[in-house]
Amino acid sequence: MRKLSFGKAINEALDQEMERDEKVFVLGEDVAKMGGDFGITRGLWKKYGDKRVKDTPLSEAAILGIANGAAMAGLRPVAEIMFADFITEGYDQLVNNSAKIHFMFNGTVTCPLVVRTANGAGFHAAYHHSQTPEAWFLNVPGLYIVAPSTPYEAKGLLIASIRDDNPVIFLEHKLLYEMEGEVPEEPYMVELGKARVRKEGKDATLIASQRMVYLALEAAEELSKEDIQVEVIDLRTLFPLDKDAIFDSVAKTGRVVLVNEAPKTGNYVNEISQTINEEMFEFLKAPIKRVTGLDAPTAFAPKLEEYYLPHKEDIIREVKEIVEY
Amino acid sequence: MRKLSFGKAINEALDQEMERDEKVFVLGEDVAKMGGDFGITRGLWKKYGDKRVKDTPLSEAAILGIANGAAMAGLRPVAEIMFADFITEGYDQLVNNSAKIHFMFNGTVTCPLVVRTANGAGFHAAYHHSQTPEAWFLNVPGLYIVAPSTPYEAKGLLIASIRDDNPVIFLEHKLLYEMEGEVPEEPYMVELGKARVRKEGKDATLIASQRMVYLALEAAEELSKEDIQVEVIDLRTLFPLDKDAIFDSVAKTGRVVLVNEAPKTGNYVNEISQTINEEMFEFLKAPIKRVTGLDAPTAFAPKLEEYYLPHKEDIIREVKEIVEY
Amino acid sequence: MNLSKETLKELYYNMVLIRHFEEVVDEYAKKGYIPGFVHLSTGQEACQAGVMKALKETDYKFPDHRSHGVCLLAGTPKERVLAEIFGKKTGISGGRGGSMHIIDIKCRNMGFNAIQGANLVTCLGTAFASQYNNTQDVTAVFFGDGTMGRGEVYEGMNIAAKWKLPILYVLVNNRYAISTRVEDVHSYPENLSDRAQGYCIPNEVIDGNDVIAVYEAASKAVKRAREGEGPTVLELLTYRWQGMFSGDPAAYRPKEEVEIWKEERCPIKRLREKLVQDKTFTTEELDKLNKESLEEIQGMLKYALESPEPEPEEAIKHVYVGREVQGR
Amino acid sequence: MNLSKETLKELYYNMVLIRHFEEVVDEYAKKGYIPGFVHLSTGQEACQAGVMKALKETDYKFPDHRSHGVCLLAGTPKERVLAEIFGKKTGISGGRGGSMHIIDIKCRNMGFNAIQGANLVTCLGTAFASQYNNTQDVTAVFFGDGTMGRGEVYEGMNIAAKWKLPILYVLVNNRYAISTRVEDVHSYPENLSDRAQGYCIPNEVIDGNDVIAVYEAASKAVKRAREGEGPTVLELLTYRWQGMFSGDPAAYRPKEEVEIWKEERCPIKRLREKLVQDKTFTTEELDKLNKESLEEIQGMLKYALESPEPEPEEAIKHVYVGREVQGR
Ligand SMILES: Cc1ncc(C[n+]2csc(CCOP(=O)(O)OP(=O)(O)O)c2C)c(N)n1
Ligand SMILES: Cc1ncc(C[n+]2csc(CCOP(=O)(O)OP(=O)(O)O)c2C)c(N)n1
Ligand SMILES: [Mg+2]
Ligand SMILES: [Mg+2]
Repeated sequence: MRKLSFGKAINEALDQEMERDEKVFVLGEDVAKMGGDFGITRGLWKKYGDKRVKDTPLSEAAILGIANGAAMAGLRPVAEIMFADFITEGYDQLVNNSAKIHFMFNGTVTCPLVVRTANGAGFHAAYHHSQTPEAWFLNVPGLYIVAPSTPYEAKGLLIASIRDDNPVIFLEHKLLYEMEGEVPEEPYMVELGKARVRKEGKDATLIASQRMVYLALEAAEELSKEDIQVEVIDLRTLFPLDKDAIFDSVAKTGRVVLVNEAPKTGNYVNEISQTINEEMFEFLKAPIKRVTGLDAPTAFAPKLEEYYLPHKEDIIREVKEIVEY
Repeated sequence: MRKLSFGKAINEALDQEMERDEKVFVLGEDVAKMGGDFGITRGLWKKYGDKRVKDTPLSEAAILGIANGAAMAGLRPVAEIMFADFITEGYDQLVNNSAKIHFMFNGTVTCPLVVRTANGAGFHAAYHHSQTPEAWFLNVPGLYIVAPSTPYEAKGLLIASIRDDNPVIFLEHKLLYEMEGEVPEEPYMVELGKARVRKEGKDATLIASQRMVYLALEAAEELSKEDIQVEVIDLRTLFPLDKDAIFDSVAKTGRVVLVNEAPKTGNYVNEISQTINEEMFEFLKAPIKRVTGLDAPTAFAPKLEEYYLPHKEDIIREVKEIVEY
Repeated sequence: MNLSKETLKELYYNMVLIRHFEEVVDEYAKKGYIPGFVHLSTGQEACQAGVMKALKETDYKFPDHRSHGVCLLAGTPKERVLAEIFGKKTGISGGRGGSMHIIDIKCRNMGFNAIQGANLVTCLGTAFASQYNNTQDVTAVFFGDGTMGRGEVYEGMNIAAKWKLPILYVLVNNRYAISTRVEDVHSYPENLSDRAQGYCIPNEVIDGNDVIAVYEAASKAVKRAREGEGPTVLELLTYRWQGMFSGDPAAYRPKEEVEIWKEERCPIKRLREKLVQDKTFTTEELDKLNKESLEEIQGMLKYALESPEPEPEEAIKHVYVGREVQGR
Repeated sequence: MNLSKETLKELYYNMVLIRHFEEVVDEYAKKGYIPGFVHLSTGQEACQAGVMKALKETDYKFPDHRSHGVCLLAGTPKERVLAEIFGKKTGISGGRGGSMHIIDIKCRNMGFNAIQGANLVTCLGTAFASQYNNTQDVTAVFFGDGTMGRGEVYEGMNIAAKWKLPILYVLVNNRYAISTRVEDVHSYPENLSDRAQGYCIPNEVIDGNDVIAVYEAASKAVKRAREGEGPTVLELLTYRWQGMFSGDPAAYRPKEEVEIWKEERCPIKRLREKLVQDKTFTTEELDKLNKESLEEIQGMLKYALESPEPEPEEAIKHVYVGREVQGR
């Protein structure tokens, strides 16, 4: 099958959805003429023009405000927030509007918007260009959170997100943009709320998303040499959580390591841990472990950043610990 | 001992700290002439004048920006954000500045500010005046989060927060403001990061904060009639977490119910659950349970709001379930 | 503009209706029938009645927290507005929103936001949609002098002007945020709304207690917007008779100031005197309208009082589209 | 103002120093020695040198992302600025911040923020502290035309004006945010900074490539601020020679435009010609300064290149005061 980069897969999803549905439009800083800071919206402005590809001023609150208002009025905005760190400047629009609009209108209005944003460390860009924000939004009912790890899923999940009537925060890990993978040419959807088993195994379950999926796969590979068979689950959608996929695996392995690159305390994965605990306690053979970023801002120098980020070795260590528990 | 309301205890803490240290000043919407929307800063403006009690415009980002800048310049600001829901409008200042300033300056600058804000439901004020925000800040290294449940602790923790060199988010539950309790007249500190056992028990541990402590105590009371002895821990500081107090109790009971009034998914208490799991798994005799608000915005009508909020009965049910597990 | 008798009657009636409505809300809030707190617009009736008369049902309205009158005149069955304030099942959003969140998509009342300033960027989106769909609908957003402190106002104005969005900014300058007077916390040239000039948005300062002036200015601005000429800021000078919320003693402002506004600048008295003087209506005719409005409100009140409370389980409906939330 | 020979020399030298500094940064970024991305201020040297000359060490400085020159002239040992950009242990914040987060509390360089606009409210706090402590220190905040889109600018100006805070707003209008030209995304009367008038803050529009004009205007504004007369906005018209960041092909702007600014409006060439014409310095003297600055930079470069990388464990130091964070 044809190969495409992660970034190009997203671009194709946007293009095909704009083609399909006149209500879909794109807005954000530098998304038009320049095609976005990461080049993801390249070509759309030429094809769809000023009306449907909108360069905004440097105004995150306004970008999200426009998206909310337009979504309530029946359009399907896809907003780009250049770096996830900047979403803090429009946090109110997401928390107090997007998440609550359908509820506040007692179900008579929907808010079908998608907020695409580049998250993640490893780019040597320091504390204001490296964060991973899912935990900031998880305690806010009303929002979906999607986080693909492959070009195939990037395209399919974005199309599904655009067509979904719930507001979706769509996380794109900046270190994955260049990754190549097979991507069908025609439009297709990857169902929201469904995880994917990336590798089967019986001894322990690794649950990860985005770039951490690859770290988990590498660790699993290495562990398999020592005859430890690890199952690797790629969440794909961070909310709603695919409990079935997780529970199936836990029922089999009884051992779990959760992986996420945001800081440890208050990490998103705590929700998974507590959910497993609540509903699958009897299956647990060992403590659920987490492998995460450290409890610090992401520093600039590569050595510092690397120390901050989770390592394959951390995963291997934790898996061994619970396998031997 | 002399009794004081929760609100007056906070007022006294502010007054005594301003008296003690010229660097302490208060700012926020309507905090001066009017003494704050909840009357907490009443009298301070008369006593300390325009210089040290600042009415600001309706500008949350600016309130927190001023606090950050002034703290970096050596002052000790105590900022009021009228309702915790409005903190979303200054989220960036807390996440990307307050939390990171000490780190960004490689330890050469501190950011000793306190952000006081009224949180919590039960006030019939609907989705934009009822939220409980600790989970929004827990995955942001650098911030302390304090949440007293009694007038005594309100005063002692606020004084400790003002004197601490870390930025502190200080949560005041609006339904506790009128509660009376014994409060010493002289200034004193309640140490940050220390929980308090409110009731001893051997069968299960209830962990709560703010108003939920009382729900937990009521549930414990009722359970004791059925001869289930529940230990109740009041966290007092939500970050840093008092692991020792929690682990001591878990070692004894092996059973835990976590209580918090924010929505369930992504709730703050997940961090406690995962921490216990990681370090005390061998002691666990049953799944850790959580009793929380529901996964919805807080609706207005009292019947709806009540349904949203955790009930004593929910706690009792969960405790029984794990005791019988 | 020469206003028809019918229009004048409507303006008068609507102001009286808002006045009586707010009095009933105040009374029942103080009696404990209304949960939470309510912000009353007594004294500001001309701003609401005047602007609303210039709008049509398909125009988007973003009322703020002190906008019962706007919601009342938007086209929603009025008793359902009051029922919402009472938190009843029959309220326009089933009692889930209350006073600060009265909405109605049918008549495009989007007034769902109690975070001051947030509407000032959200409103760009509906206006953008109208432009996108090439309809002639206008978006009207109501906000106060206090809210001019929020940055979203200016992020919004910049874009509204640049994109020529069909927006009517209704800056209700009632001289106070909560306890702070406009001149205590704002720095501005002659008028607060002059700031709009920094974005090339025309602003007009109007006696907000003169309903005819408000209506005329709003009509002109709405026409501009419909014709694709972009946004306008109307600054309406007025005063809230009550405190910040029903029950607020409002010790922060001088009694005499309140008296002047009540006695000498009442928007209703003012129109009434004019109508009688111009011989458009007789005192008796106007009294009759007063009475009618009282009756209409009694009907609403009965409806609100007799309506049932919502079922508890409603509290978790419609959080997501196509996804249920777990209850108790 | 009649500038001394010494001052003119310093202005010239500092501009040349910034120019060469940025060239070295560009070169080493492209060679892969510098992690991440860097924003260069080549072409904007007059804005930085001119304003910095008007400030003293105890004045607070809030540089933005395109402010290497500001950081270089703030008083920090210069080699530690370059070492920070290289992410070295000897960098002014130990390599943890890099190009966008060069700080130095000793000379009150607070330039820690890469969130555009955030500094515009944070800067209120240092200015407030100066006022509170009754020192005469001024706070200077640098920001671009693009950043004028953010609401915090206006929340900040309102308060700065109302409280008469000693702030110097340095609006560096280089005509572009990233790819968007100022007139593409902003609506404003004659000048972008005219918006300050909505807050009664005086604004002045200056040729930002004329270092003498910049220095004089900044000195005047700083004097005003020190004397308690409140903030001033200086809008400096300039141009960035490079793209958004080192390596950005900047296809969004016409080549001819870049050429005009480089050839006809170079701030260094301009001062140089004036100094020679006025016979303040000879070409030879100026060439010598050029050479000196190159040598100074070679020294910095050697320092930066030879400095060690930070120890990994530094990554978790100083998150909290008095509380350690768990490492790997
Ligand atoms: C973001 C935010 N901050 C603060 C408040 C609390 N608050 C509600 S109304 C109000 C004053 C609003 O003043 P103004 O805009 O003049 O409206 P008015 O009440 O005078 O009609 C304040 C501070 C809020 N609702 N939202
Ligand atoms: C809140 C926020 N939004 C977006 C960005 C990304 N960004 C960095 S610089 C920039 C353009 C800034 O333009 P301007 O203020 O004119 O400064 P210049 O780069 O021209 O010096 C943008 C959009 C950011 N850093 N912060
Ligand atoms: Mg007002
Ligand atoms: Mg620029």
